[in-house]
Amino acid sequence: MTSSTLIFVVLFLALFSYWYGIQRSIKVAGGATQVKKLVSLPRQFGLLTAMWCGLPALIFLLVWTFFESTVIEALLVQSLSVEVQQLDQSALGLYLNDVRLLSDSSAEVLQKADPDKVFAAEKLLEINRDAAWLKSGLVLILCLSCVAFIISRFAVDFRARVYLEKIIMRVLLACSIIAILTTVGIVMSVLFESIQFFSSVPPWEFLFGLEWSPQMALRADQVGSSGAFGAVPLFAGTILITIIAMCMAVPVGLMTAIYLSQYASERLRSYAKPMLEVLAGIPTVVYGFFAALTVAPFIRDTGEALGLSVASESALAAGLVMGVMIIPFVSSLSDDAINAVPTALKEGSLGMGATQSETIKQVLLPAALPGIVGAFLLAVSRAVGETMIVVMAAGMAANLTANPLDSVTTVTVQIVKLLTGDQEFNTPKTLAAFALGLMLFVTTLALNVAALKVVRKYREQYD
Amino acid sequence: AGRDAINVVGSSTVFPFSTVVAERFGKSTDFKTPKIESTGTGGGMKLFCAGTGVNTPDMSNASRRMKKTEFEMCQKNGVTSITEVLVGYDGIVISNSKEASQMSVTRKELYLALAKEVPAKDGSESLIPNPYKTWKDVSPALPANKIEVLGPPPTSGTRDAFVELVMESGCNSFGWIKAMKKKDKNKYKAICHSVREDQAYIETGENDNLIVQKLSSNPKALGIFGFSFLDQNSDKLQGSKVDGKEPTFEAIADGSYPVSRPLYFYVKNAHVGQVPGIKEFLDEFTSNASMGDEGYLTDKGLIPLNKDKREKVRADVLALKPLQL
Amino acid sequence: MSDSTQKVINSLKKRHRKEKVFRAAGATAIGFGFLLVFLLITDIITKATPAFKQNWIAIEVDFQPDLLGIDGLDLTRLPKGDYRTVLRSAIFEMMPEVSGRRDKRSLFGLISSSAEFEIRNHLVANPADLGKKVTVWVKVDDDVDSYLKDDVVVGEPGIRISEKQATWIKKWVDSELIESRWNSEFFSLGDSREPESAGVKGALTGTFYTMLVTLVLSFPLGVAAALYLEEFAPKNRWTDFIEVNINNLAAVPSIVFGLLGLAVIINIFGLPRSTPLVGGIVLTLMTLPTIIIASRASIKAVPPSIREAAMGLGASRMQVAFSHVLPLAMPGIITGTIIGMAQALGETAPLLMIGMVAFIVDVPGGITDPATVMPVQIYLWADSPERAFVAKTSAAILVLLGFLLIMNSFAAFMRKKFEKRW
Amino acid sequence: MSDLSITEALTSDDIVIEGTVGTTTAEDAKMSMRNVNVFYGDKQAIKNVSLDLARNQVTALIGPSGCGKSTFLRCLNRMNDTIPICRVEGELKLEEQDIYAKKLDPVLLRARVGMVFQKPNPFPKSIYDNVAYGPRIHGLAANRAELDEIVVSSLQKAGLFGEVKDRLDAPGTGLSGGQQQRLCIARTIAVSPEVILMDEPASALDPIATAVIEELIDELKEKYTIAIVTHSMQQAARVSQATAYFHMGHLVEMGKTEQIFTNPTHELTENYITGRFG
Amino acid sequence: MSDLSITEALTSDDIVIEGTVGTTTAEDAKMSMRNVNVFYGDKQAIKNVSLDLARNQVTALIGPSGCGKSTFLRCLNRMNDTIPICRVEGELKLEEQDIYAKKLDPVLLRARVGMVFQKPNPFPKSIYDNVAYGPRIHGLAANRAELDEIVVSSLQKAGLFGEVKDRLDAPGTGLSGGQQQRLCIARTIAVSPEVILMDEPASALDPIATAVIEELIDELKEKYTIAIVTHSMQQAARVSQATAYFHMGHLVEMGKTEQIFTNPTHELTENYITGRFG
Ligand SMILES: Nc1ncnc2c1ncn2[C@@H]1O[C@H](COP(=O)(O)OP(=O)(O)OP(=O)(O)O)[C@@H](O)[C@H]1O
Ligand SMILES: Nc1ncnc2c1ncn2[C@@H]1O[C@H](COP(=O)(O)OP(=O)(O)OP(=O)(O)O)[C@@H](O)[C@H]1O
Ligand SMILES: [Mg+2]
Ligand SMILES: [Mg+2]
Ligand SMILES: O=P([O-])([O-])[O-]
Repeated sequence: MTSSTLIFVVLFLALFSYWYGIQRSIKVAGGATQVKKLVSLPRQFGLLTAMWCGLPALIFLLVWTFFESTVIEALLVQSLSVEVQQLDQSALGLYLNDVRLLSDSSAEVLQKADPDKVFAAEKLLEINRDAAWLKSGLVLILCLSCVAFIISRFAVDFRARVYLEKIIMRVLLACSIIAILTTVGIVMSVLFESIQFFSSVPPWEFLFGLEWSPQMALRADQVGSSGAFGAVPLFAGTILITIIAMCMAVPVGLMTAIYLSQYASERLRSYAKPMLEVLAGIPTVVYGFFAALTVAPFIRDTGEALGLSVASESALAAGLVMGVMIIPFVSSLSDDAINAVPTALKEGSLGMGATQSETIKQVLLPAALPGIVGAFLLAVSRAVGETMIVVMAAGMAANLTANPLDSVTTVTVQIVKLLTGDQEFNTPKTLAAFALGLMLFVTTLALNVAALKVVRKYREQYD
Repeated sequence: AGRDAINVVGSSTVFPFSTVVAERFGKSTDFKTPKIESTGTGGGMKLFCAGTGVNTPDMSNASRRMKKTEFEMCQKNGVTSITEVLVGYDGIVISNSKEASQMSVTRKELYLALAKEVPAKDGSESLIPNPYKTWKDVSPALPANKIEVLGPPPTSGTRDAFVELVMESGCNSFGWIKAMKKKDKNKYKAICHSVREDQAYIETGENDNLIVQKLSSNPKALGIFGFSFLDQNSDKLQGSKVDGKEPTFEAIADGSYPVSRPLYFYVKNAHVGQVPGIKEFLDEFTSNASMGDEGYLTDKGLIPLNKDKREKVRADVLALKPLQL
Repeated sequence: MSDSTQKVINSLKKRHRKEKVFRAAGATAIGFGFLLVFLLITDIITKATPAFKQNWIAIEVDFQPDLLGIDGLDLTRLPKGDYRTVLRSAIFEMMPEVSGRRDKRSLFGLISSSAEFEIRNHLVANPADLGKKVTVWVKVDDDVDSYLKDDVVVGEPGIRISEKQATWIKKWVDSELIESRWNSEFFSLGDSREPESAGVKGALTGTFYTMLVTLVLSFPLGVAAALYLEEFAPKNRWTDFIEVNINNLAAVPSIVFGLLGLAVIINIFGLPRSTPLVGGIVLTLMTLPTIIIASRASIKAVPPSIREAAMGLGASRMQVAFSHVLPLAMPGIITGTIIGMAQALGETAPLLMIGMVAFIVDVPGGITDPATVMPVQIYLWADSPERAFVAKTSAAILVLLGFLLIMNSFAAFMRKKFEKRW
Repeated sequence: MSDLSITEALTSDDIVIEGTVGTTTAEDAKMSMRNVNVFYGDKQAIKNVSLDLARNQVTALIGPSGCGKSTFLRCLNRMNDTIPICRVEGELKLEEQDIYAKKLDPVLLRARVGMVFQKPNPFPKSIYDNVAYGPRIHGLAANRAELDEIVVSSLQKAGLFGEVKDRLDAPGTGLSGGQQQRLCIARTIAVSPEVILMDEPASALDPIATAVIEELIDELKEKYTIAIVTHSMQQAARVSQATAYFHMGHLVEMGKTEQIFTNPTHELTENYITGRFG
Repeated sequence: MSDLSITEALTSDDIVIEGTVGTTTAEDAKMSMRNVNVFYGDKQAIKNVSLDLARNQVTALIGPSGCGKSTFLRCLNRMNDTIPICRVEGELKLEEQDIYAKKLDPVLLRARVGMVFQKPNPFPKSIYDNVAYGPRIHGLAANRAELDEIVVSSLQKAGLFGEVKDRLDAPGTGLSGGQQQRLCIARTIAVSPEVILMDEPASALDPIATAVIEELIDELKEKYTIAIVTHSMQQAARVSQATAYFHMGHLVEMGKTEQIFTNPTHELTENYITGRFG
């Protein structure tokens, strides 16, 4: 059986165990009329059995799949000629790849192939077959024995719910740990590379330097730029573009959320919300083109008509378009938050003779604050981390300016620029990408901490 | 199951050509269509030279020749035997929107307009930070437009070629700099290869089409990219004359247009015979039907090799003659 | 009328004005949002329409075994024939007046280069036609196709059809050999370098698999993590720290996730490059924070009285969480998922790092086959020199938006079901 | 379970209620309602009710739980507008002004007709801000000192000030049930509406606090018009001048409080009054 | 404003309350609490209270609003755990079992000690599901028919069935205040806990519904132990066997209900009882 069929089999078995667990528990209780004697519900017995049936088997399968190819390879190589065994790692890999391909191919192809390889291919098929049997057998045995074990413990006072909840809790915990580990992983990897970077470029130069010109030579025989790593212009640029984006997204998004949740008819709301959410899913490449080819020239031409000097890749263009993209982040999430405020509060305010807008501003928004701040943070984060739009529409040159009509570059643009075409992390150039990432991380960290404080302070726990 | 398709990485310039071949190869043989990634020449080389094995690419496209450093890296990582395939040529054009008038520049003017540091205007043998703001500053014959050139970043092979073919030769028009080449090669390179970092040269990712479109919306800007993009967009864009030569198919093919560069790809010989179809793919690629004067690659804008050269390349490639640098 | 009523009346005018302004601001905001959606979509639709039509031409093909280089007996050799020669002779026969190498070449250039495979497929499907002369419809070249679609004047700069070619085309059109058909192949073919044969099936399938992986991983993971952190985890510095960190993850540039994917998933765990599996995992990393943040916010918003009510009945925390908190928080969770998934659907940057920016013709058959996804396809087509890809790009965007709409409306429907005001 | 059957008798459908006994009109009516029908979706909660609220007088609405008292009360300042499925028909007037008229401003209406809800719903703000909310939005206080005064005096009138005076900036949601109820009363009287609708204002209050509220009501009626829903017959008898008895959406009987309590005309009213326990 | 000053006197800090008058222990105690102190942050809401709930008996907790009745009640099934700032100290036992012991499962505790909250808090689910929720999670019904029966009988006991029988699947949040309160009572008795804590279960109820609930309480005490918070002295007198008088977090007096109502020992109790209005 292949792994995927096996998964289905296990799932089916789990389903069956669910039913079986219920039946057993009823039996333990002494019949359907006696189920009330059980400390836990039959359903909980069922679920527990299903978990015992499915979880170990699935975990086993996962581990098996992880190691399968390595083990099979080792077994195969052992049975092959000495020459093959002595091949180096990559040559062996290629050899085995060919063997693998042969093992899948038709008799016709086999006839023409190298007999050693054909022998190996047959051997491989054999090992694979054995492994498949072994795997299926083990999984089934695991399922059955686990079910048998847990069933054997069933008793009237068996606290199935507690065990079940313990398992679920572990699963939840595992999920959070995965989420947390990702965070830690990303932070760590970024951190390590940054430390390496800072060992060649002094942190203060990076943090306070005003000149950014990192495109050092890729190879010994290439001439790059001076290699100045002053990141201030990048942060200034990122902040500028983010501010522009937020100036676009927050008023529009928040007002939209308010309108949808408080003024709009149910019908309008049910259409408008998904409609606006489309904005979040338009490929960022498309936004990039839109910003670079429609908005930027428009702004430049308007500016020039007004006698202003506007860069072709103005921060304004990139920022505005980015703002459009994140509108739904603000609008949809805030809408949900406002909607979750109990009607009693709204009534309380309206009943005092407050106008709708007063109610919204003074009662609903403060009560929905955590949700709104969350939405806002997510939007800022998206703006800060967005890549494609700025790569296409923002500048590449690191200007230190606060003028939205000038061209600026952003951290993400530089990260992309530093990493494309060169992914070996051994030069300050590539490492700088991580230092930038780290700085971005630290900045948003500060933002998040501040937001957490704000929410703590102003959070209005309703009931 | 094992890997049954050829993996190719590398230059975005060669990508359009190698994908055409791959597609036909997939359609006309029993082999799977090769998977081709566009990573840029430098990035491709890194992946290619990382070693041999199923997890490494079989071929790498390049819009310039493999550098000696890269070759050494390959050797070090066990990629000892490499076949080089010269595919054809690609003209690098400097073009602008049709709404503006056609430019005619020399390589020296381009150098002066785009270098980070240029020889002082007074003719002394010293360098000053590039003072030119408009084309007219560079040469009175040129229009009074702001210098605004959209071009590729250093990771790109197009940039390498541009720097070597245009900047360096423009540089060489100053005798004292040329003389430096022998004395202090590094300094020479630093002078000739450094592109200005202010607003005048705008690096625009690796996306040539974006440059094309930006040019049509900004008539004052010039853009640097491969000939095929000009060819496809000749209704909107025009190529500037370089040293008096128009960038046309013929001019590039016969070498009279000065800025053209060879396109290559490299094959890991260790993979031939192990990953199915490599030989056949090479056969298809170097065939007359694809690389020939009237081959389908020329439809895509490739400037073909002349017949003798092509036949020699084909013979060498099919014999898997290892590259020596 | 009492004193305070008078004061209220005095204040009312201003307040109503404010109310009106506020409401108008809301309406404007939403109108603005709509306008943007409308503008973007109409723009895309206008650009995309040409891509949904394709011109075909009828050619009389003479399947002579000797021209094909096939002897009539061994049918297994059929696919290996020399169809190019057959095609050439068929076309030159059609236009006997064309002579000379150059002219013949430019005549042959009017037919799609996929034509020889089309006639091959025809013969393979109808082996009985071997040796016969039959009419086969093949696609015209993309230049011809765009020439026929836009009415332009030949000879103008940039029109990639010469005057001579134009007269030939006119002849074909006049004799009704050319037919414009609904371009169904756009949906049934994989990528191609020839705009006329390029389709989105490969990328769409890739997107489907990638999104599937993303959803299957990120939704349960995100919701479970949010539930745990909000309902079960002790509230202390650590959880604060974790919360802040997860929030922070949302700001990590997506390309960094790509790097992590490359370094960990491909290089350490050895999962295959360019596959929906890896793409899905990388996008999961990116979507996870969005889902977690949105879920936590809406879990927080569930009033404590509901929790108390359930607990007072002897419900365990798990039961409270699953039967009360989760359903009530569901709309917010779904919103987070919609937004996160939408973002993942439109993302290109991290996929650049893990080899999904690739030319892949074959439609992937599973999550471990090499594949690209729609935004990458769009990115690649947008960067192709061929002009006809402009329309294809827009059409692909439209397809992507269609995919997004289907995905979102399903989710929005679910959200509606859970939505309750109390 | 004898009483159970009483309730069931009271709520069963076969009792036919026609018209209203007693007088529903007042000579000096501040608000007058005619033929009011209210529907929640298909379900009719108020059936053809007509009654007047007399000026400077307390009108008590009594009746079994679920009979429509709150619903009726909420019509009087259009609070039912916030329930999407709720539909109000009939003629409702505040001093000759149709309160359901298109051009009528519900904001002004609600400022003039204040309401204390059945379930205390303090805002998730500080105690001070809860009370200051109304005066602030209506601009009743010219400065902070005036506002402070309004807040303090409202809290005092509601009998809450002593308990909360040293934690005015603690959240209103952290109060005990009865405290919350008094906070909501304080909040409402802080804007001095002309009509005050109170939906069981003393349900969560101990006798002493109840006395304070009843005294407040007595005092308020000098200037304002008051309608109060209560389940306590004693309370109704003590504070109100007129009493209306509701039953299953019908207004069964209305009249002077003394008369209703001493000499009810309708059998249902009598059953309800005499079966008194509270 | 004489009564205002009464309240203020009652709540002012200079009254010193020491110890408890009367007996706080019961011979046959179902629950027994010793030296309980409860804090909300810094604020102490319960001060050194000791009392027993006798088996099969109704204990009434009375006292002015904000004196800590709800807080004390919520300690008994650890509902205060849900308020982060709330801290409970002292010895609380359910049949010799320390209910604040680490190893004790609060879920089981709450299933045994049920609670009706002061503010009705129906789930945003259907009426049926509101009542069926408890039986479902505790597996009290073997099948749908039994569940139906539990739901119907609980609703009947709470005197709500007649009013909602034809809309059992309408949302519980769309009920009137009193109906919601009865729904919450029905919901709690549906799981037949051993101890039932009721926080003003009849505050929003009319006399007849109140009678139903009181009768229910009377009936329930045959099998269960009950604690009830009420503001109505009459109610306390009618339903309870023991009464505890709370004042500002102190348990002032406790004893047989008759004795407390006829012959209170402590001055504060007497003030409260005799100042009766309800
Ligand atoms: N969540 C809370 N946070 C802070 N203080 C609280 C909280 N809940 C109650 N209190 C305070 O604790 C004291 C006792 O409150 P509790 O709710 O126990 O009173 P109560 O006797 O039930 O009054 P009532 O009859 O008004 O319901 C009050 O002063 C109240 O303000
Ligand atoms: N939002 C609503 N949706 C549907 N029905 C409702 C809603 N609110 C109230 N009802 C129904 O309307 C009827 C009258 O309710 P109302 O709240 O007016 O009763 P009430 O007289 O105030 O009762 P109580 O004394 O219990 O508060 C009841 O049957 C109730 O179930
Ligand atoms: Mg009511
Ligand atoms: Mg209380
Ligand atoms: O992708 P390049 O050809 O520019 O290296």
